[in-house]
Amino acid sequence: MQAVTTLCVENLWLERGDRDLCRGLSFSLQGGQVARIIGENGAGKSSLLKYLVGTLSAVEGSVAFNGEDISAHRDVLIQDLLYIGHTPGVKSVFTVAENLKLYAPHSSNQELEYALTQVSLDAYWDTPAAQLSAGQKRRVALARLWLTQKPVWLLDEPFTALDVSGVEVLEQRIKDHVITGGIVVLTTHQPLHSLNPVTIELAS
Amino acid sequence: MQAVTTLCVENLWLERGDRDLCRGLSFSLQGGQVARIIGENGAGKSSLLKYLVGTLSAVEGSVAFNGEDISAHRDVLIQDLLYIGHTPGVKSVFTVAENLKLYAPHSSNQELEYALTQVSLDAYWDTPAAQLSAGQKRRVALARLWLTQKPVWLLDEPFTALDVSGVEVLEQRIKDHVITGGIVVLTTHQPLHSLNPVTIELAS
Amino acid sequence: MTLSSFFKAELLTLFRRKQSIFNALIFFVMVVTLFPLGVDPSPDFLAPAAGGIIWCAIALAILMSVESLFKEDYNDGSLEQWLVSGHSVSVLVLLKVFAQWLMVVIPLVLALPFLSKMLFLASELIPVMLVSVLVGSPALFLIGAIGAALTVSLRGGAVLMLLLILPLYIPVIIFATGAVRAAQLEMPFTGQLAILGAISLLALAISPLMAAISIKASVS
Amino acid sequence: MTLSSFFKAELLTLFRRKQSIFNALIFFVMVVTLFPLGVDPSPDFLAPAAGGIIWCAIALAILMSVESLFKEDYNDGSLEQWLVSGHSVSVLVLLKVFAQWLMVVIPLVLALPFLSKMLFLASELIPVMLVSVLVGSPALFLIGAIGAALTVSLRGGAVLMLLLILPLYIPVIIFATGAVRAAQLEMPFTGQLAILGAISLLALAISPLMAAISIKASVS
Amino acid sequence: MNWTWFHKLGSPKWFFQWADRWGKVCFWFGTVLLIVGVIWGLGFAPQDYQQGNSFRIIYIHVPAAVLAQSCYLAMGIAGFVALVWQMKLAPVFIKAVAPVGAVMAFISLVSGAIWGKPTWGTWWVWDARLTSVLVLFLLYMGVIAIQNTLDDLQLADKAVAVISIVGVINLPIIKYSVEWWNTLHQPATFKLTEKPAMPVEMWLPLLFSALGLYLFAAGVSMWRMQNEVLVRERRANWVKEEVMKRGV
Amino acid sequence: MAFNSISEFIQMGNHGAYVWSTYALCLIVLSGLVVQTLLHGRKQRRQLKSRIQREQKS
Ligand code: HEM
Ligand SMILES: Nc1ncnc2c1ncn2[C@@H]1O[C@H](COP(=O)(O)OP(=O)(O)OP(=O)(O)O)[C@@H](O)[C@H]1O
Ligand SMILES: Nc1ncnc2c1ncn2[C@@H]1O[C@H](COP(=O)(O)OP(=O)(O)OP(=O)(O)O)[C@@H](O)[C@H]1O
Ligand SMILES: [Mg+2]
Ligand SMILES: [Mg+2]
Repeated sequence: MQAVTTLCVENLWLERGDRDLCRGLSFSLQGGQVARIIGENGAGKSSLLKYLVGTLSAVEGSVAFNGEDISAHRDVLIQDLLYIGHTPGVKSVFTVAENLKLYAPHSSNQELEYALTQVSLDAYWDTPAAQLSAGQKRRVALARLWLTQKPVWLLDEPFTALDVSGVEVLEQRIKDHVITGGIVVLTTHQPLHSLNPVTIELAS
Repeated sequence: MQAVTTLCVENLWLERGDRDLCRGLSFSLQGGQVARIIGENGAGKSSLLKYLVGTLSAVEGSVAFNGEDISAHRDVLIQDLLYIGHTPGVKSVFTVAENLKLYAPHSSNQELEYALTQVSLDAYWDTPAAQLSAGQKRRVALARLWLTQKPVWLLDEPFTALDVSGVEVLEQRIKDHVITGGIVVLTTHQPLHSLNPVTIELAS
Repeated sequence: MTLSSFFKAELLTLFRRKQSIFNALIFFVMVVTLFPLGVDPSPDFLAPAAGGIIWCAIALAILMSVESLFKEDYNDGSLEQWLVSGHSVSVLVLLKVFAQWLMVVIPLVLALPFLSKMLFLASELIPVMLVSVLVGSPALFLIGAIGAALTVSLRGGAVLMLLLILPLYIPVIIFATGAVRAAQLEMPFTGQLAILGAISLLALAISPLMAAISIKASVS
Repeated sequence: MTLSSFFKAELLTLFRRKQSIFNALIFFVMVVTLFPLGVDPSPDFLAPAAGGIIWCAIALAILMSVESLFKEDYNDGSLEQWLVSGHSVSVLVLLKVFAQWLMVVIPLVLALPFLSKMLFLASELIPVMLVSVLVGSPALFLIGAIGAALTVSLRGGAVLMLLLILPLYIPVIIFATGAVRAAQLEMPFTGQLAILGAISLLALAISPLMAAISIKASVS
Repeated sequence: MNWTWFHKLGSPKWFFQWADRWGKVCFWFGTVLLIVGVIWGLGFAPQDYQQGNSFRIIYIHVPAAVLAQSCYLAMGIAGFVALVWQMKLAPVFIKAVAPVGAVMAFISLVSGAIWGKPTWGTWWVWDARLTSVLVLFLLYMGVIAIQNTLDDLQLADKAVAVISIVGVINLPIIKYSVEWWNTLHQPATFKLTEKPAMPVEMWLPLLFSALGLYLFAAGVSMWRMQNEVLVRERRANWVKEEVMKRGV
Repeated sequence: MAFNSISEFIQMGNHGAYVWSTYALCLIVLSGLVVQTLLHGRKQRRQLKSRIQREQKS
């Protein structure tokens, strides 16, 4: 069996403009854990995720993935990572299926259909994403979670715009993922029902 | 004293593409009531609000505002209406204050400051909206609620991206508004805490 | 939202973003400098062609700056707010076009004398050129606004709209260059300018209404 | 996301949206038709100027089509996904530019013979024209891509960038029209074409890297 | 004034039945007139002293040119009606007439181009009239393409109405282009106020073929409108009856 | 008749090719319009009919 996936952040100091978002933040996650970043609006939750992904650089601090220091280059992490941000890259000119195929090119049509059924979009296979409702657009982005093999998921407010049953399905998917040894880092302002996350607090 | 504000919808039949969103829907609201439209993702909540606003036309049905039939022309309603949709018209090149001034040109700086304090954005007066977090952007749009005199509010998922204290403040503002005779129609997938709304159900 | 706050905001956006203003100006300067470089730098060639070259450059610059006039307002939800602002959408369109016109045409007009000189346009003709730009450019903006409004929500169909709007630029350019050419040949040119003005007035009457209808149809 | 799924998706977007492809084509056709109408329709004027007019039209059309190359990807979050795709951003940029080039230049090249005829360009010159477009246009796209990447998230500063990128277009146009003019005068023109090719190769080496750096800086 | 006819016309059902009768009449009467006019013009009208026999192209060129413009004008009016009175049939009319007009514009362009070769020595010049007719043709193509590509019917109808109205400005340009610019093209031979300069034997067949083409186009347009009405009103009971009644 | 013989009529004094090609083209285009109209109409009716039949069944 493969060694357990780990993701550790040491002594992180993030800054945006002149504002410190966090200073001396450390945490360490391992396969099987869901982490929830909490903090007010503007506390720096999205910024922290962006730092992990590597699009935002820190003043100070280091990240290690599977024991390897990746502060300078995220390449190793990125191979194993799925990130869904506030704007998740759903193309409005593409149909729902085309949007999925872009990110999961090796999936067969059955797999795509399975993923779409999970997010209750199976009737919208051929609908352009522009003609979907807010929640349905979000579901298109989230359908990728049923098609991916990557162990680390970083999800920025994945529950936004989802209805109650959507939230439930997504929580279930996250649970299934961590049971098989994955790591999920997410942010959300809504209460979680069936998940029991580690919390990472950003005080402002 | 002015007569009570009323908003009645009769026998509404909404269609999108070839899909019926609702058929034979009737409801009637009056000053002091909060109405919550409920339904799954894609049920047609936003579409219903758009119909009320007048940007979407119905196959059949009528709306009356203060007893007057306004199915053909929304002018009377629009004079008294504030609508905040999924994309609330916050300009990213403008600073927070400029964004507010655009929609509330007659407000004094004190009033603007008061509104911004309510949504905890007083420190961001001069920050371009592009540099705000998701929840802060939403707050910019919502600050208009503290500057308006309009009796009817149509709010499409106003709680999205707000943190817990933001939700509380907004619920309080909505309560204050209906107490003074206003009508609020809103959609949300999150549970409400201090509001006790009439529900309008869209079954799909 | 009042009309004046709206207009101020429009000017401010243009000022902040500068993109569309400068794009138009740069485009204009580029066309005018490319021609001598790419075709023939001799005064014999340039002087008679100057009026035409400059007007083509202006038309293209304006086209480029109006093409996505409403795009951002559509994306950030402002167009929806226009519809619930209680103001006539036509008036808002008109104000927006007017703001754009001000911010784009003023720099063009300021640059015009220099660029005309660069193309060896006779000095006496520069006033005619200026007047033709001032009188004719509103038509280009207004016609372009219809196209922009129609294309704002369309995918695929958008191209067609442009295709439909562009031919309408041709008469404006023909009359404008006609005026300059007539002045060059020392013939009367007020007729052409009057027709230009008439086209602009007609566009002023029709375009905001048409654009408003298109916007209402696009936002839903 | 694999490189091939990415490339296919790029082609599909262009095909679906058609806007940038057709805009370029229409722009091209418009410039070419406006000139005879606006300046002078006689073959004596048009024939010698044809090469220059067509190249200016092509440069403007390409400029217009690359100007907002990354805008939409930025707005819908796709650029962010590029960064976490595990692929080199330079390669993605290159593929995107290549897709755009294919979809814009092929229609232009197809339209070229007709439009050349309309401007009374001698038939012998059309192959030279075609070769110059095929060899020179990649440089315009690649240089434009740097500008587009720099401007994608900037407000205000964007203009300066454009201003810096545009002058780089001028050498390309000078050599391209130089080649056509040389061929017109029955002089050797392979030298110019070789220089054009060299510029394109240089751009090919530098531009994706520069664009990738700009994109990484813009997305945060 | 009695407006009932106007409102009746607005009713798809009434229109359908009306067009069922008159469409055929227009079409056949028009075809016969057109054939008579063309044969008369080709075989019996005297030769033109300047242009020789190539002038015989006029018997299709001018009717087609006139019709191309009339169709667009009609579309412009329909566009206005569609936007102002929201009459259901107006967009149907635009959609039906656009291809007919496009065909007419095409014929006038091609016949003009062919005619140009022997008379001006060239197929095409960048002349204002020629260009504006080309623009007219492009406008038609645009309208057709919009109707075919936009799946949002309401938006497509609005867009087409807008384009129809705005494009009308092209018509005076076509009309007066020969007077405003000194062009190669012939100035008007028919004016309402004056007697034509042509001999009667020459213009009478022209009148026949023009009238014939008008009626032909009217007939075809009515059929096209009928088709469109059926599709749009597919939910109405009378359409169901109508469709089931006729075996296809 | 403005011509003395059929061959003269066909030739039209060297302009025959122009005149006849114009009219031939015209005939093709106009009949094409009519045929397209009729065929399209028939196709739409057929589709409508099958649609209505499907609806009545279900
Ligand atoms: C592609 C080329 C041509 C186009 C697009 C074109 C278009 C037109 C148009 C739009 C009209 C106006 C009909 C009206 O409103 O009264 C017209 C009329 C006419 N055209 Fe052409 N034309 C072309 C070539 C020619 C040529 C080559 C000739 C002959 C030398 C010619 C002779 C005439 C004549 C005699 C009329 C009738 C004038 C009148 O009664 O108004 N046309 N053509
Ligand atoms: N622009 C559009 N064009 C065509 N159909 C659309 C468009 N927008 C939405 N729809 C369709 O209309 C239906 C209702 O959409 P609407 O946005 O009203 O849903 P909603 O109830 O607000 O959903 P959500 O909870 O996701 O916001 C959906 O099935 C959607 O596919
Ligand atoms: N592009 C940017 N440029 C400069 N500052 C920014 C930018 N984006 C965000 N900020 C600032 O960084 C801080 C943190 O933003 P971030 O988006 O990380 O917050 P968040 O915790 O995700 O909030 P939310 O709950 O609203 O999503 C905020 O104070 C914001 O003003
Ligand atoms: Mg956030
Ligand atoms: Mg919604």
